[in-house]
Amino acid sequence: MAVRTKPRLDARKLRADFPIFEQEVRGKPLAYLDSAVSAHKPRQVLDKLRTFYETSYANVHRGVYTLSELATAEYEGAREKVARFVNANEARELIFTHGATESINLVAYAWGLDNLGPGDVVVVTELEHHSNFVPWQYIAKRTGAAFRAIPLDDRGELRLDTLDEIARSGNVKVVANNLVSNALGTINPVERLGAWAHEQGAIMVVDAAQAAPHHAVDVQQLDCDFLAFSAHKMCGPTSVGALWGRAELLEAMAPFNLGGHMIRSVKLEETTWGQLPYKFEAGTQPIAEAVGFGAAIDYLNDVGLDAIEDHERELLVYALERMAEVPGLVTYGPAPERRAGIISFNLETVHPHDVAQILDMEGVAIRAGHHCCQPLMAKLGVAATNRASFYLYTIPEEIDRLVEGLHKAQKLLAQ
Amino acid sequence: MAVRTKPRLDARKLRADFPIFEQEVRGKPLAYLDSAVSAHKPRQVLDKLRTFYETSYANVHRGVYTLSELATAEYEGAREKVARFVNANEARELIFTHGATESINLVAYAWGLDNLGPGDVVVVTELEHHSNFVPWQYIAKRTGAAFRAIPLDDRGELRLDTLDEIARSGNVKVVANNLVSNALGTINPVERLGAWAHEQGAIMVVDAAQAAPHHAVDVQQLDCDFLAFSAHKMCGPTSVGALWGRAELLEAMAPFNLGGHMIRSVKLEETTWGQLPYKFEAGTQPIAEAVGFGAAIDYLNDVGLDAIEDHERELLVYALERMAEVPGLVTYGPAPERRAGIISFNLETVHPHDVAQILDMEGVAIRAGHHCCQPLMAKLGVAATNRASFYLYTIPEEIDRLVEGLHKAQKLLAQ
Amino acid sequence: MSEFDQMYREVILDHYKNPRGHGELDDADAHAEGQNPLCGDEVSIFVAFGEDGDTIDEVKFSGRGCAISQAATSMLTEMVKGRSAAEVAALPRDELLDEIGIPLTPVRLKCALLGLSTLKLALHKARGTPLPEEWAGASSDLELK
Amino acid sequence: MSEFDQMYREVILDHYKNPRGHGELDDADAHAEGQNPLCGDEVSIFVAFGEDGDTIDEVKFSGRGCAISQAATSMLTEMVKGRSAAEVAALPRDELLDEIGIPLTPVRLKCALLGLSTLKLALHKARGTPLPEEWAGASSDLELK
Ligand SMILES: Cc1ncc(COP(=O)(O)O)c(C=O)c1O
Ligand SMILES: Cc1ncc(COP(=O)(O)O)c(C=O)c1O
Repeated sequence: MAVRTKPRLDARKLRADFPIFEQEVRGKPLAYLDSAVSAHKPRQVLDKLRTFYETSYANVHRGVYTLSELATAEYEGAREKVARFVNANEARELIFTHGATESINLVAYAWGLDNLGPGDVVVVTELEHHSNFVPWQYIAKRTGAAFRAIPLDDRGELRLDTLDEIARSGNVKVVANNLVSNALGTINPVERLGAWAHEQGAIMVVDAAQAAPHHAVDVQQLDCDFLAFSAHKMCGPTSVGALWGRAELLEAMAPFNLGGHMIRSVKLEETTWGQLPYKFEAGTQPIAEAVGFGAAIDYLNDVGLDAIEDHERELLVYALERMAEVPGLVTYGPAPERRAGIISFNLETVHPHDVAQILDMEGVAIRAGHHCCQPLMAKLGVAATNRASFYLYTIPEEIDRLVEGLHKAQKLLAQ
Repeated sequence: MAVRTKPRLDARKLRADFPIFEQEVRGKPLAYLDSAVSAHKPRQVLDKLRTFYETSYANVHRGVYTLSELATAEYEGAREKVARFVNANEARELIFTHGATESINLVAYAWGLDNLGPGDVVVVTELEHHSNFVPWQYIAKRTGAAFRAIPLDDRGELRLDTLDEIARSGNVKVVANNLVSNALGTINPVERLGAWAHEQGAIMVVDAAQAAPHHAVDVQQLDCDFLAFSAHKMCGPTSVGALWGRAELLEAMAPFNLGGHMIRSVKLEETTWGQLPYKFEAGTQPIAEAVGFGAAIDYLNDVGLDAIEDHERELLVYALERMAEVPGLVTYGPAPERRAGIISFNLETVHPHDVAQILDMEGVAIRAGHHCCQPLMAKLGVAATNRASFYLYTIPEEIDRLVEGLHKAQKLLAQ
Repeated sequence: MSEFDQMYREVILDHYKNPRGHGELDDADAHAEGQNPLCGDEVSIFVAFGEDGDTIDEVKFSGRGCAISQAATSMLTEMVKGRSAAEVAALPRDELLDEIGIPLTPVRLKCALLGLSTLKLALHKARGTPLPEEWAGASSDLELK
Repeated sequence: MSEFDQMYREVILDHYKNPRGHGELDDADAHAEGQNPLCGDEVSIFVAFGEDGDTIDEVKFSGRGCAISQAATSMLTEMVKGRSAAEVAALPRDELLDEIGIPLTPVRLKCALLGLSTLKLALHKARGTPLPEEWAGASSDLELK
């Protein structure tokens, strides 16, 4: 057997897999620094999508005929890949959804409506994306449960010292947290929160939308109960994502969406549910999208998750260093060791929209806004931040162009 | 202006747009007679998907930068196409969902949870697809409302004579019906049911999953309140569909999925909802899929919905005639005038699985099963039927091959 | 041999057209009903034990189904007669599949195994033993009556 | 002229850096707050009417926003002073957009129109008239306080 040295990735080479970089934006090569919101797609994934539609497409699990068998095999093959990617015990614990948001709503509705009530407490954090905040707030309200958010301190860190008080305030039934913050890049102490959740008899729901694309996720090791993520952030198609859940919990739960394919028997008097994972996949599934998701997983596995993580960390360190040169620039978030390749920042007295606009004129795409994290913005005392985020195809030159653009914005608009 | 003669379609020519027909199945050309479950995709749609990912992909509504603006324009452009396709008053009444099933669940949950209770009656029909049956049954149960199904007579026709009795049994709040039955092809008297629903003060929910691909649908003319359909049955991608709803109703409703993008402001104490249609599009939307849906609408409009309908009716008449030659063959469903291009049938003493299997060996793909219509199957007194269904690319030779295969199945397996 | 002849080979057709063990037992020692949710097919299995309360003395089935499921169940009744309930409750599915001897896609596999899973369910119910892991998935497809 | 210079042309930068009408009015006859949910920007508009109760005598704004929204709101205050409330409540948005005079993408359009929609909201509230159809969509973006 060959000895494997620590794998590194060659971003410049990988970049050639991504057709989007072949075009220019406003006459300049595209510097795409918004991968946290969505990643671009390699040819391998686009080819798979196309070939699937051209040669193997049919509805799955429904036909006796060859095409349907082919499609089903592809779809279920993708399920196995995605399940293995997060180290699930069994493929039937892996439910295809339309994205992380839907995955979380599934748990909030299907588990929450039947298991929450007055006296119960649902706990999120002030660092959550709205998609792991609002569903819980909403279902808590519908069921009469209390809704609490673990506060952040001034540096944007979770105040775990508040846990005891929260535990005393009622029966903690749900703890929901993102593994990586999309706004600050923080890698959160999910295992610790999970252990606390289990002490309280609560379920631990992990939003891995921002983690799964960037480092290896292992549901056994996290010891969580549910885990949600989206394909589009990991080089896969839009409109597909996954929910991993413990089989016992999934089996005991009511379904979420109802309809074709998730039933065992339908009668006017009573309907009974199908087995896992179909019970949670009502209607025609995201068939081609799941197949594309599988191809994206293959792609990421080929590159290597560890290599991706290392690459992003190098870029992060470099970017933080270079950005420190820009006068009046403030960055938010933790030290690089505890952080994914995401930098939120503001230029003093220059509005993020203007920063992003000026950068766009240079062909540099970053995001400006609240990043679906209004509670965090309130804590930071800002309406919005700029955010640059990196992925496997990001090269240092893109960071150089970001920094140049920031100087320009500074010069033009700072008051 | 040129005088337009009644448009006809040339199925043989259109067929060349569909790469799936370039391959053989089991050494024979593919005869795909299962379009009611899902349609194949023309090159125009596949090209659009690919080009979009390669040149204009980004998350929508979120970025100030060029790619995001491009993607948003494509996505919203698709919304306008789909809205116009069903003659919506305004594009904001058209919500992109992940399919007809989710569209119906959205209404059942978001409208139903707040507007249904004991004493209320939710009315479906015995002819519904599970996707327009089970969500209503489930939400009725959760809210304490009664659940009723308009029964079918022996010929599979809705027994509208039962409406008075149903109206007397409580406050009818919802009437849900499919415009075209996926199992029998019946074109249902939706306008009539809608008028009755409105007399009762109920909302009329139309499942157009099977209608939209095959004939022109006009929400103004149908005078319904909600209309659900899926792209994948109309030459579009999987994982996207639409819900059209009256703006007043949508505005007054709670949201369904919660998360990023559907909010106005998120605070620990309270969250407020964004405007239509975003309020109902939580999380990252089915971006590329919606764009592909738009391309599919363009394709169908180019061919012409009336031409599609006429073509299917011709095939239907031909197929019914030819199938009458097969000994022991029973067909279900109404006369061709009131029927889409769908034929459910059984061969006496030969099980549908065996029929479909034997046909598959001849390269002919039909469906065998309960078609997600167990209540109807119970009424017909069968466990399953065979179903052949047609679309714009179907040619008479495929029907000839179907009939040959049926003779073969008959010979081999009839007892 | 064509794929066609392979799938509907003589012995399958024979079992389908002349099913062995077709019928019901009034005083069955073990009984279960199974359903294939894809096509709505149903099968009922009835078992009578010998004096030792373990040997399968008689096994009958009724219900409706495709040629594959009917033939497979018919073959199954021949296979298990005279064997111990404990043994049959743990019967490897390949033993039945080898007997059937035709290539089966995943969908058709469900048809072929409907009888066997229902039989196992009946035996486990009668003996009060839990269903083995291997059948956990399949069993939830079965209507437990 | 480069796209860049076009977008941030002199007059925009001038209004941004030296906003006219910046401030608040204590006894405003009309007042509203608006928010752009995309970036969380907020603007408050204050209007004082003349003795006829219709002429806009004074208009002020406060809040935070990008250069486009700040400059647009600043220009707006200059545009509407001395005009009748009824007229401004129905002001075609193109009148403001022409004044701004730069190409705007849909996202930036929201920035540019935030001040105007908030002003209209304030006027309609003060006059007790319903918001015109055209603003139905936009208005639901505004926090009604
Ligand atoms: C009449 C009818 N309603 C609803 C559906 C559900 O559509 P989907 O599976 O795309 O959600 C279908 C298709 O399966 C259908 O034929
Ligand atoms: C941390 C986090 N959670 C949840 C989501 C929601 O994911 P999606 O929009 O794909 O449903 C996102 C991405 O927007 C995210 O970054």
